[in-house]
Amino acid sequence: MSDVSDLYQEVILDHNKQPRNKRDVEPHSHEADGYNPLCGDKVTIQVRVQDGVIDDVAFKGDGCAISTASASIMTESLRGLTLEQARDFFHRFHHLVTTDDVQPDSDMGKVAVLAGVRDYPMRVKCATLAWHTLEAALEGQEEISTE
Amino acid sequence: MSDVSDLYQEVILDHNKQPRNKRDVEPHSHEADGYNPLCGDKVTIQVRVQDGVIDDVAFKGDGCAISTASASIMTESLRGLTLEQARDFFHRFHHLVTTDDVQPDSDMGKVAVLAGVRDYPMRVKCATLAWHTLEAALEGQEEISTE
Amino acid sequence: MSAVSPFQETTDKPLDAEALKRDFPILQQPMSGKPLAFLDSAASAQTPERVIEAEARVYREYYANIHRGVYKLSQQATQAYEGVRAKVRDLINAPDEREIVYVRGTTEAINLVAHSFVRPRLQAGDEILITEMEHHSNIVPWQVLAEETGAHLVVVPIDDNGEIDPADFSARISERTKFASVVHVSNVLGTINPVEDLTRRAHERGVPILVDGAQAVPHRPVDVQAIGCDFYCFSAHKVYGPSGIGALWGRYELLADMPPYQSGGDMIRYVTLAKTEYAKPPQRFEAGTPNIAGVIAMGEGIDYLREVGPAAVARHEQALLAYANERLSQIEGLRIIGNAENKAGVISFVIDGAHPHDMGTIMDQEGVAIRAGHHCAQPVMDHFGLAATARASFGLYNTEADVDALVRGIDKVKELFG
Amino acid sequence: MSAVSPFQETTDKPLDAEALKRDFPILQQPMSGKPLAFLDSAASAQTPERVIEAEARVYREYYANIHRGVYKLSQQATQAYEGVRAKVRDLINAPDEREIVYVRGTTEAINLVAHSFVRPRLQAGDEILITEMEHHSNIVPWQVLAEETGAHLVVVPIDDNGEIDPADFSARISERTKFASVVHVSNVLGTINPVEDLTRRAHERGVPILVDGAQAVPHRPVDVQAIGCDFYCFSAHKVYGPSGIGALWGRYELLADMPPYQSGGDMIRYVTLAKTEYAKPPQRFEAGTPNIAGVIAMGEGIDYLREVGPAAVARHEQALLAYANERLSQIEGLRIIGNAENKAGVISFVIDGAHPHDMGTIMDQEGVAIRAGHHCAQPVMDHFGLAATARASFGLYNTEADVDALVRGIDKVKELFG
Ligand SMILES: Cc1ncc(COP(=O)(O)O)c(C=O)c1O
Ligand SMILES: Cc1ncc(COP(=O)(O)O)c(C=O)c1O
Repeated sequence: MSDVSDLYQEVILDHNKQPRNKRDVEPHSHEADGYNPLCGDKVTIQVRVQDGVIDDVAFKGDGCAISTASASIMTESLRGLTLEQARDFFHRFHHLVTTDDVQPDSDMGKVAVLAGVRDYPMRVKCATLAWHTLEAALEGQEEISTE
Repeated sequence: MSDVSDLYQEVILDHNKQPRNKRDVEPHSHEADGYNPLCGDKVTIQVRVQDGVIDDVAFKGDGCAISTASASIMTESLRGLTLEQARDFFHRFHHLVTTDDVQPDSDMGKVAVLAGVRDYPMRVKCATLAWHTLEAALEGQEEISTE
Repeated sequence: MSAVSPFQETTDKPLDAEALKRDFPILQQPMSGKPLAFLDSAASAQTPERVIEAEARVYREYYANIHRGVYKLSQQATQAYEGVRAKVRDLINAPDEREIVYVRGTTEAINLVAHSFVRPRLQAGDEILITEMEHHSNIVPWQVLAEETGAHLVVVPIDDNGEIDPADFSARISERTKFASVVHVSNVLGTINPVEDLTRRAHERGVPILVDGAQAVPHRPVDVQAIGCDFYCFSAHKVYGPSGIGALWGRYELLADMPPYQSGGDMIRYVTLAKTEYAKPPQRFEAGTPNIAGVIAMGEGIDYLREVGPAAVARHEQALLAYANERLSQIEGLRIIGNAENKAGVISFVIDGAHPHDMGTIMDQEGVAIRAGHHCAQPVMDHFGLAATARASFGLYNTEADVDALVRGIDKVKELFG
Repeated sequence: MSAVSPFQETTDKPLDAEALKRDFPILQQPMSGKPLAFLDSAASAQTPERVIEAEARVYREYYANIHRGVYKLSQQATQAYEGVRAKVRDLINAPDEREIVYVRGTTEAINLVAHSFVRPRLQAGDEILITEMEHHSNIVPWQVLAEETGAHLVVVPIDDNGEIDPADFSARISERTKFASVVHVSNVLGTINPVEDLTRRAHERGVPILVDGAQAVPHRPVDVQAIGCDFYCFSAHKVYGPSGIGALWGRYELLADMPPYQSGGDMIRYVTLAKTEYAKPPQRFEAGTPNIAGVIAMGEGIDYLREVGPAAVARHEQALLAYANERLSQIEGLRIIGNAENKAGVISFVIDGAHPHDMGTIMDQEGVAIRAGHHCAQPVMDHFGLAATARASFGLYNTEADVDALVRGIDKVKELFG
């Protein structure tokens, strides 16, 4: 088992302390609430999609460092992507945080710091909550939970 | 553990094959049905009590050799006893079939052959079904079960 | 915890029961000074050492309450516990592991379906269809439900061989039939019901059906998708696993629509004092701390059975049944109850002049463990006008020597009661 | 199976937790390369080797299905299984062993009482009284019942120390209150409720009461006759026993009047297809093959606890609590949730800037197992405006060294999140 500081890297601690894009998106085209019943973490994701491209995305909610940092980094990573690209990004992210020995793709940027969570299976849901919620928002579901 | 022929003594096999007093008591003053839900054995006991003395007692029903012989021997043993004496007899019988190393009292007669059942705890209820039912009949309960 | 078994049952090699018997410590003990011939696996099978060890290992190495712990012990216990769903899924060829609900056993599974699936669909005058050969656990829950709701129990009778007529099953389905529940293999008669056919007949009329697999899963390959039924269940203690655990399989879309059964921790999504949201299946049906070590040990029992191979077990038990039939049919005054054409390794019998209870006691002294009684199936007893039968039933560890011991025991009974 | 313990708790000698710890194989393992400080016994206690062995011995030496077998294995298993009722009776000083019903755990016990005792007595508009500090298993069953029947849940609030006011409890009892159900010891706040007093208050108004003893039985002497309540329940997995089993105690005259809960084999007296008669308590409430080995191992866990002595355990855990309070109160930014005057060995806490989940993961790396989350008591979380807390809880094997490890873990958390 890796050292805990592999999980709680500087970037994560920083995004936890000073989350980016923790605000409303006004006006927004999509919105969903996410909930992790195991730990009580809650997140709301709002997105504005224009011409098939993510124009703005932000989050609100309370959660642990992993879920807060993951949401914060996600909002930074997805701006300007097409829906198709965003979905693809999510799937590669999901693969990265659940599969041993997978290397992050070069275009994944800061998101790569979350790879350490795969050594902590109980925490994977913390890392993916915001992403699942985003997917739900884009698909028009109102609420998602990571049971 | 004793040999099985200590349990299935001649007397028991004989009473099983040719049960005594397997009939109605007409008229009777008391009656009760007994049932052992674990093995399906059923017994009906009818008694005629006159002036506080058991004038006649008989049984009907289906059961294993132990319960049939026990009922048969019981009907033979109780005739002429006062209710008090019958109850006392039952308690001594119960003690005999449930307690190691107890010797039968000299007045217990054939009933003593049932002592072997104490080495077979699952069969004690077979041996006592008729007696419990008799007690219920005398106390005016209608049905008794040896769960 | 052991990995999912890599075993694929591709050969038709007979199993070596003598060798398998050595996997079971209890079967090495003498009984009444004689080798133990354990012929009561239909009541509960014995447990191989590796299952006993698997359960002990949980407590020695990675026990903790599951689901909500972030520390490693809890994580490991949770993974092992959840991992058994895939084992159950594979054992009965269910489509999806989320369809596997852990229950105490077959009885609880049926109660769960009665409460959460059938009850909300039932109105006064509706009907529930069962057969005359059901175990009490597939009778009483429906009686209770019928009494509560004003519904009726409709019963498909058995014939004197112990079989039901599928056409008669169809004929008893009415407009008001809301559910059918039938046993796969009878625990008294050994009858193997044509559950694929019965399911088709029920579905033709839009009637959902549960199959009670308590006596099937330990003894033959089971494929719920081939059967086509809606619910299927079994108990681990008959599948070389521990007592107190079992599984219910149900179609996901049905489970997803069902209200919870028991309620408490772990089956909820969110609780306020005003309102509660429920979790998805299977968690919705698993309130409270479950039998964690029992589930994991059930998985080990399943691995064991799959490694031996359910088809090999079926062939082995069929051969034993044929041998036992041959030997018992030569005994004067002995009558076998249940002569279905398609029959599993369960033989009920009676002997003139000897009550089954006495037979049980006498056989025990000969080292032969059989069951005597109504086998929790009084309606079958009533059909044959009996209060009780003696019953010998086989597991993968039984041998012809066990049948020989049974016959010697019967001789002893006849000596005393002949 | 071991005989009923001859132990009488007559001394006030402190227990030797360091020595007791050696009875638990899992506590000998390092965790993340450090000695394991297991501080999650409120979720589930660890299991001593003798309990693990007792369960294994059942399967190795005398396993068989119970009640209906006439052969010796079944007889022996039945006696061992039934014998545990007296152990439970003695542990909680119940009057009669026939009042002890085996259940999966506390959750099932409460569901059983809700279904079989309260439900038949409940009309639309009636009220059920609970407190704000209940575990979900003592909330959701009542919500479900209320929804089904049109009854209402009335909740006695807690104050910011985590206590309820007995006078307020009384004030919330109305003409329509049909049942009260309260926790003996809170699993989040540690609050020990004055259950004798609450019972007296409920009974004054003719309201029957259940006490949820899940967090009490493992940690202090319990006397249901002194409490005076009508039902009491606990889970074996918190009492150094196996998972998947527990006990409900109820007054015999109440149990005798209650309809069954689950139905199937063993809870009936006679079954025909037309009608079924039920067995007497406790069998009436134990349908199907139970967790036989689990019951027997629960008995061994009870023996273990009684030999150590519940009063000695209570004193030991009080001392640990005092020590932990002292050490934690010196940590800046740490807030303890739950400051009842009468408090058991459970400490919930939060730390500024650090989420409990992250604390749990970091502590785990330090070999410290604590729980983080809502602890199945979301209403308590809501009261304090929290989504989660970290919780350390004690068992008889915990030492001051475990508390020291906890403090070191918290230091590590503050290092990262400070
Ligand atoms: C106070 C309390 N009540 C009830 C329960 C539920 O017990 P179980 O999960 O064993 O059914 C718990 C266990 O966490 C508890 O702490
Ligand atoms: C056909 C059948 N159904 C149901 C059951 C009940 O199973 P359990 O007692 O494990 O709940 C049995 C067990 O005897 C059985 O043989």
